[in-house]
Amino acid sequence: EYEPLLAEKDSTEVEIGDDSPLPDDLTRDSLELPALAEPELARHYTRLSGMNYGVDSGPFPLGSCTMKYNPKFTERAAALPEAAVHPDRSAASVQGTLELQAELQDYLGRIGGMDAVTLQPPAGAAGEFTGIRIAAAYHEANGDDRTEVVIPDSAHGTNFATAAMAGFDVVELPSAEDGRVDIDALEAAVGEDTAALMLTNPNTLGLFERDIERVAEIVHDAGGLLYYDGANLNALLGRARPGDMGFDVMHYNVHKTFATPHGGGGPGAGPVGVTEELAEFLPTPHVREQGDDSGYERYEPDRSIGKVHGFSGNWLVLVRAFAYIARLGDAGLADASARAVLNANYLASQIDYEVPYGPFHHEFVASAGEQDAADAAKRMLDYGVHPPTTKWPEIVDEALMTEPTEAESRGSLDDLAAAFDAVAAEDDATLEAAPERTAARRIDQVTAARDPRLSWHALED
Amino acid sequence: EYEPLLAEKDSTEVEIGDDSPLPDDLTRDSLELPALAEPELARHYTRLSGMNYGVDSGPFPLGSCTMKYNPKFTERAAALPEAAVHPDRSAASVQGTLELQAELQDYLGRIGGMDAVTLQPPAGAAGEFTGIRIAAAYHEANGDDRTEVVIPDSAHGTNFATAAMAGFDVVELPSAEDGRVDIDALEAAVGEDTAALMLTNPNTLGLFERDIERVAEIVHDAGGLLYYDGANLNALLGRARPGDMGFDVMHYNVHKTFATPHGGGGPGAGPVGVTEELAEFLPTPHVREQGDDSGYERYEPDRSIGKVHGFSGNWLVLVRAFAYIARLGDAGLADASARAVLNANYLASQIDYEVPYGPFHHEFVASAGEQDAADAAKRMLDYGVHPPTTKWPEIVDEALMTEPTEAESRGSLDDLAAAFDAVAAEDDATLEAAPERTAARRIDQVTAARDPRLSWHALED
Amino acid sequence: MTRQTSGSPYAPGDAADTEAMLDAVGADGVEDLFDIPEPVRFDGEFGIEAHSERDARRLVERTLGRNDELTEFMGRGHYDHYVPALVEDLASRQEFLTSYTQYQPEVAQGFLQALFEYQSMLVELTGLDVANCSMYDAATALGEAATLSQRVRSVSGDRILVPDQLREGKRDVLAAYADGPDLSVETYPTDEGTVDVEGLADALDGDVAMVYAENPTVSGAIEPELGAVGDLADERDALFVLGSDPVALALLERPADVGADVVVGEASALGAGTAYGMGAGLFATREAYLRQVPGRLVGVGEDATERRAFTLTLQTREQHIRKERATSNICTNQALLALRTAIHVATLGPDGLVDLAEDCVVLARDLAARLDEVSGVRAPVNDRHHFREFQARTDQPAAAVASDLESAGFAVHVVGEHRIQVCVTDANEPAVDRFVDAVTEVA
Amino acid sequence: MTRQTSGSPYAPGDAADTEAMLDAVGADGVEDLFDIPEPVRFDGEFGIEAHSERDARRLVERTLGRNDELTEFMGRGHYDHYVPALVEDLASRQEFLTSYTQYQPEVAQGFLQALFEYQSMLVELTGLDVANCSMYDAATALGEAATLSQRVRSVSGDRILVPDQLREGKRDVLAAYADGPDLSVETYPTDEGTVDVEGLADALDGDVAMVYAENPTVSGAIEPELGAVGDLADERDALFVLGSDPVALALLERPADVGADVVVGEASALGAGTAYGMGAGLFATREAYLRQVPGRLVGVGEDATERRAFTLTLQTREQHIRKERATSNICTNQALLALRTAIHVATLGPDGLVDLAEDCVVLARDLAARLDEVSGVRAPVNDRHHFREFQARTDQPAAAVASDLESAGFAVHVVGEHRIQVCVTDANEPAVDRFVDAVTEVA
Repeated sequence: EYEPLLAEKDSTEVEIGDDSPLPDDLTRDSLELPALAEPELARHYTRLSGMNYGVDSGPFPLGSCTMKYNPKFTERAAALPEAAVHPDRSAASVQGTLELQAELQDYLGRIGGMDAVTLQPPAGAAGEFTGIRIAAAYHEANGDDRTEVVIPDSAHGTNFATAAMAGFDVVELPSAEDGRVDIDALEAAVGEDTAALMLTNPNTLGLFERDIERVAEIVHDAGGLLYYDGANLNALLGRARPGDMGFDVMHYNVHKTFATPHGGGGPGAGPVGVTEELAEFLPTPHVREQGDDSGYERYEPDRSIGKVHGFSGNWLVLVRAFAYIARLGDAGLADASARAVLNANYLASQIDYEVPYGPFHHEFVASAGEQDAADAAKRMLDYGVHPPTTKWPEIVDEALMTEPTEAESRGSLDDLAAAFDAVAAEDDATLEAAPERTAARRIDQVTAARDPRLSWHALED
Repeated sequence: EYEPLLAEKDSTEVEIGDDSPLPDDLTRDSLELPALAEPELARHYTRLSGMNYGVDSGPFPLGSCTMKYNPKFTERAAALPEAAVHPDRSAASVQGTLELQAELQDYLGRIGGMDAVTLQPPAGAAGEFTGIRIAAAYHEANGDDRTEVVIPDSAHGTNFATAAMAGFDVVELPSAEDGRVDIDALEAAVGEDTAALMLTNPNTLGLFERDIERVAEIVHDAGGLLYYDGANLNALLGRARPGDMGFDVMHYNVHKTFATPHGGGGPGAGPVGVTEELAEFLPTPHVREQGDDSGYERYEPDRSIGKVHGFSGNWLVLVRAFAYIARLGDAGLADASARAVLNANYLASQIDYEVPYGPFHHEFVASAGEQDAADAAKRMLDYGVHPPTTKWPEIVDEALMTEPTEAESRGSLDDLAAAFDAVAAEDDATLEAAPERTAARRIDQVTAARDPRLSWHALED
Repeated sequence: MTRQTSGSPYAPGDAADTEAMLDAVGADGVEDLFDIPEPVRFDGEFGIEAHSERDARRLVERTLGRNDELTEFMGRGHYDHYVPALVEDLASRQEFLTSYTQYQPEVAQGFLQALFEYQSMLVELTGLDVANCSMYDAATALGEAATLSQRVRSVSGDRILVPDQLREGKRDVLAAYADGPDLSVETYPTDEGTVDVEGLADALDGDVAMVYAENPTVSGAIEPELGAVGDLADERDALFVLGSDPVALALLERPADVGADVVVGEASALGAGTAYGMGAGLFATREAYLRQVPGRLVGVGEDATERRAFTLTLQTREQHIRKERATSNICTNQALLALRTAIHVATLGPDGLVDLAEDCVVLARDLAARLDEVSGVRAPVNDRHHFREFQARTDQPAAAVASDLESAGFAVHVVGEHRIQVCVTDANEPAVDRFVDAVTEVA
Repeated sequence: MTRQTSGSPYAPGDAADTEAMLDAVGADGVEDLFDIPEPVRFDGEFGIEAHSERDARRLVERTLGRNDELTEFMGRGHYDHYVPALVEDLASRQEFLTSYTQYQPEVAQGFLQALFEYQSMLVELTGLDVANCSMYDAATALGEAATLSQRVRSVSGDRILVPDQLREGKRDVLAAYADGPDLSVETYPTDEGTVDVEGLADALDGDVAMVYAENPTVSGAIEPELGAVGDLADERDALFVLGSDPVALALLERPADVGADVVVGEASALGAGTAYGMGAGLFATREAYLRQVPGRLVGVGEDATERRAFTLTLQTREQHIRKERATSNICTNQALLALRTAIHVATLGPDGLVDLAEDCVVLARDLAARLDEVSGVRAPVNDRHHFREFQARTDQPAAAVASDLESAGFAVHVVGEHRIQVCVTDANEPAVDRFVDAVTEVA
């Protein structure tokens, strides 16, 4: 399969002519772009789509990335013309939008056990940034100068990067033998400089942090805040809530938990929930129902951290999340978690690779053992399935971090297990030669990075 | 590629229970159907779509079937909720629908040179049935008992079947040496029993019937009517009109001329245009603007032939046709024909197979010569393109009836020519073994027909 | 504003391409390629204005926007059930939407399998042996059944019996199909909205080629004695053709169990929603009549590697092979709607489909009961169980009631001087309270 | 009515499957699999009601339906251009819509190529060397540019200069990004809606790490002296960051030609339409800063058969590899919107895109002239050429004018006590006459 670049099909330069409505010195001279008719473009992108794997193509068991089925009806809900208003519209003229925002804030608060929720962060990492900035503002308001954020070594890379971006020093916390937080190490790491501990629960091994109450106590006693990375919330719906565990701030990943499409990399949304104590620090504008039955309003919380998005975040993604939550309700959400956990446990029980830690919830990390996990993953592509996340977390050798989600049937899990086992039985040479049945064969990423060619202009040389 | 049947994935029988709102003797006992969740269905049909070739997959040069690009915006127009009203709504409450119908009738009348147009026939063949019934009603109204319909041997099979369905005897007209109507044979065939001559122009060889005026004269002098099969109208837009050539009745194929999607076999639409003299025979209800500025009305023409569809035909297909015509306008429609004719001529000039007749317009019929045309077509599949219509019309040996349409670029035509030529150079064994690169290999249709298995129930035996 | 289109925006290539292609062809200009004698050349203009994509959309939208926004309580053969988004999404994939009839099955396995599954669902729903992959609509399917009756019945009879209450659209289409083979369409009486079995028995004789009945009937009533109708037809060797739809078939008596030889109807009651009458004709019958079936059939075969594969089959029945001796002139059918029906059925599953059918009974019963309590209204008129719809008597002229209801935002059928017909499904159910209020107001 | 959902409708399998899977796992029930200590178990209920698909859709539709239907003449960073149906159709294909970040490029060649093409289009539009495949929006792209300026400028300076008229949403986001690295955000003056070059020169010193300007500016004015701004920044070794968008870039001075080091802005001015502020941040820069670029980059490489293939590249800049030393914490970006932008650009082609950009100038000029003729209105306020939008002075309080316009069905920005801002594009152009009438009525 091969599809030429648009520019290889046609490249047409147009002059910005004398008939331009602007004087010459305000305009560029010319513009060169592909000039193709609609039928040609339809084929181009249709063929490109044929070289891309989506959730409807087959299982997509990327641990911690949680690619679950995206219900089609949510696309229709988000496509409503009423959703597409300008963000500067007067509050009086967009009461519907504000009401839906307020409802979603409420939904998310209930689900996370949080008192107030902002919808502004446009992605999970932006949610982290929002949450850590709230923590910073909180300490500053208390006249408390805290410079460190503590993060377990098994945490997502974004946690580290976020803390750094927000101006904090990162204190990395080694895991205990059982893959969980090492309480002694935590006690040693936490102190008067600690602004926050960032934690995922269940963690990236799928393990519930059983000592979460003790963890919270240690951090809170030191005057720090507890930040919940919502990446793994799909494991807990209706079973446990970050707010109840002692977390002060959290973000929700709407594509991971509420089935919004990931769009090949976004847009996402990373709403942030906080306890009542932290509500005054939320970004502006926040939305609330006015007390006197006079509808909904935007307002700036008293000590708002300001903004993390130019407008109000990725609203059309949030509309989908609202629709999903409203579709499932209490029982559906709880069932989603139950089935996600059952599926992960079932799949783990069916594969030959070792799964070193447990009991796990919605995901497990198998070890490819003597095999190279990245090679094993490439080989899985040949069996028509998407492989798990590889080589991470590092606590497991040659990690295959696997999260089937609730959206896979038993039959699909059996197929996936068969793919795992087929690969497990193969030799290194086979794995290194993989994939063989994909649109492109193994791509040499090292060379691509050594001589970066990042546009079709760079190919002309 | 292989995708199990829905019933092979799951088959669940439900009892019609005691809690049914109906007494036992009014209900069936049970119902057995697949019970699959939405994610499984999304994958099932997505995978099936991957085993199907559409216009956006590549060129689709089926002669006389005219698979041209279907503009995406027409889908949006047809999806407007305002288009989806009940057909029994009062005329006063659906003035918008009636206006759009009246506008489309007017558009089509102008394009075909016809005085009145009905939108009711749900497909081209239904249009033929409508037109021939109008001819029958016309003769009957004149007290004229005519029992024969004359049809050239190169005509579409529907013409013959339609005439028979309408109760006429078919008189088949042999083609002349040059592939056109044999005037002598026509004079011999036409007489006092002739109800109508059905003709496609350009004919299925892509040849314009140069003697069309003489043809019309012969038929009209004998008291017969001239019926125009609109299959090849895409060749003539803005260059010639059936009404001007002397045709009394015609149907339009909206997917062939006005780019509505064919949907794997339908729905289509086959509006029928007639001269003023025949307008009183049109199906009921017909739509017209009321004289006194009081909007649009439905009415029954004085001598209406009745109905050919339970309601008003395939309305949502017609909305797309309207949108297409309004998009292109005079210049666009004329350009479409010009480019369709140029593309056919260019492609014919680029291939090695012989093209025996000419000058042709929007399509040509190449001859596979010593090769079996059906085998050659199967082999073309291996080159990633859809083959032309094969083995028809019979006037050309091993016919490859090819119609690229205006929607193919020069590059795409070159690719198509390369596929033709590659196949032309191959031996019979290779052709007989083809296709090799498709979802299914050559399918044995004879055996399938000998032991018909037409449902999954039939597979259980 | 925005780019003006001088040619077709859907024809690729620029002036240089055109030049090069003309060169290759050996023509000076495109017009030279048109071999049209001067006298029949068209030198005029259509007078049709071109529009940008935006404006063409707006034109359609603004024109259709002149329709009144009414909540419809209408049925009588064209039904609205909520269509899951999955149906639209999957059926809109270009591989389905823009494909042609499956004449090259090797690159059409996807659509063929989906149509095979559609046929299978109808076989299950009807209990008959075979179903084709669609006719235009219920009315033309009925017409085709009439011509089938001529081909498969040895009787010399040319009478077709239909209920006196048959919807006129169906009656007229049936008459059109019956005209060619010189069949005579006659009616038999109904009682309380269903077959008057004794009246039918009186009308039935050896000249009858076909008896048609519906379940539910056009007035929404459920037939209480369908088996007796089947027995009568069987006794006189008449083809028993039953009209229904996939929702009703999921719950009501199975056609095979009451002796139906053919089932016709609107398959698109599922999968299409309201579409100004656009539908898809259901056509199922017994194996004995297989080679007389109109329209397309998908069958199972094998490919060269002996793997199961799907193909259009028994094409020798069809017009492109058999010409004037074909079983029908049908070529294009409603394949995409059949696909949509199949996806809708699959989305519901057997539980969901039976639930939906039961809702059709309960909703109609409950709404009739509520309307019956409205002063000036009696409902249902017919002493029958109902499916989706029922007739109601209004003390005021029905036309006035319907017109007042339109002003209040609702559309119903007027079926008699003092009779309206009301249809309720999952689609308009959320508006039932407001509807009852409106009827109370105007009746 | 209709089938009630007790579990998730998106989790396949029935009770028998669950049993079998529990058996395989060795658990008695699903709850046994949750290893959650009792004290933190949640035994309550969310109190969130489940809905059928139909009802969930209706709920969203009814709620959003409470928005007033206004024709918007609004911009200020969030623009509406007609999005061709092709964009929606192609970007909605599940292979794009539901795919993940391209960590396995061998099964993601389609999206990678499309993103590479997007990057290439921005390279052409900006004249710079590289573009990433999107940031969240223009504001966060500006914030990232500020942190980039810290990494690439050797100066010890920590001052960031932005125009005094900068939209507050951008200012606040920039402040958030500037907070961590302790940058100080300061303003320079503007005149007639564009840079006051002398004022900027006065503010610029060796402590300035970055100068930000926009073209067109937030008030819609086209910068007349952009080259001078670039020269000033260059002289002081400050990074020159320019804000724009793909439509404006097609016509206005090419950023590379005026010395821009980074271009940020709203790529989604094409491809998205109005979306309550949802956009896609454009980010392009010089090759010299390549390894300091935030976000994802798609590059060309080769596969094992030496065929060209696409892959995410230079990932060592990113958080999942570099953790706290990454160039940014960004992970998920706006890839689908980048795809949509690319398809929209491709659909327009160079001619169509330039035409559209020229329309933006002409429409704004003509509308300003018409409003200027309205008694009580002066437009444009700024003596500049404009792009899409302009400010107008109203004799009456602007808030009152805007409110009256809302009652008449139109939305505009209030930007001062007696100043409104009006944006006109191909999307709202059909309503211009009605808008002028409304302004005439209320002003």
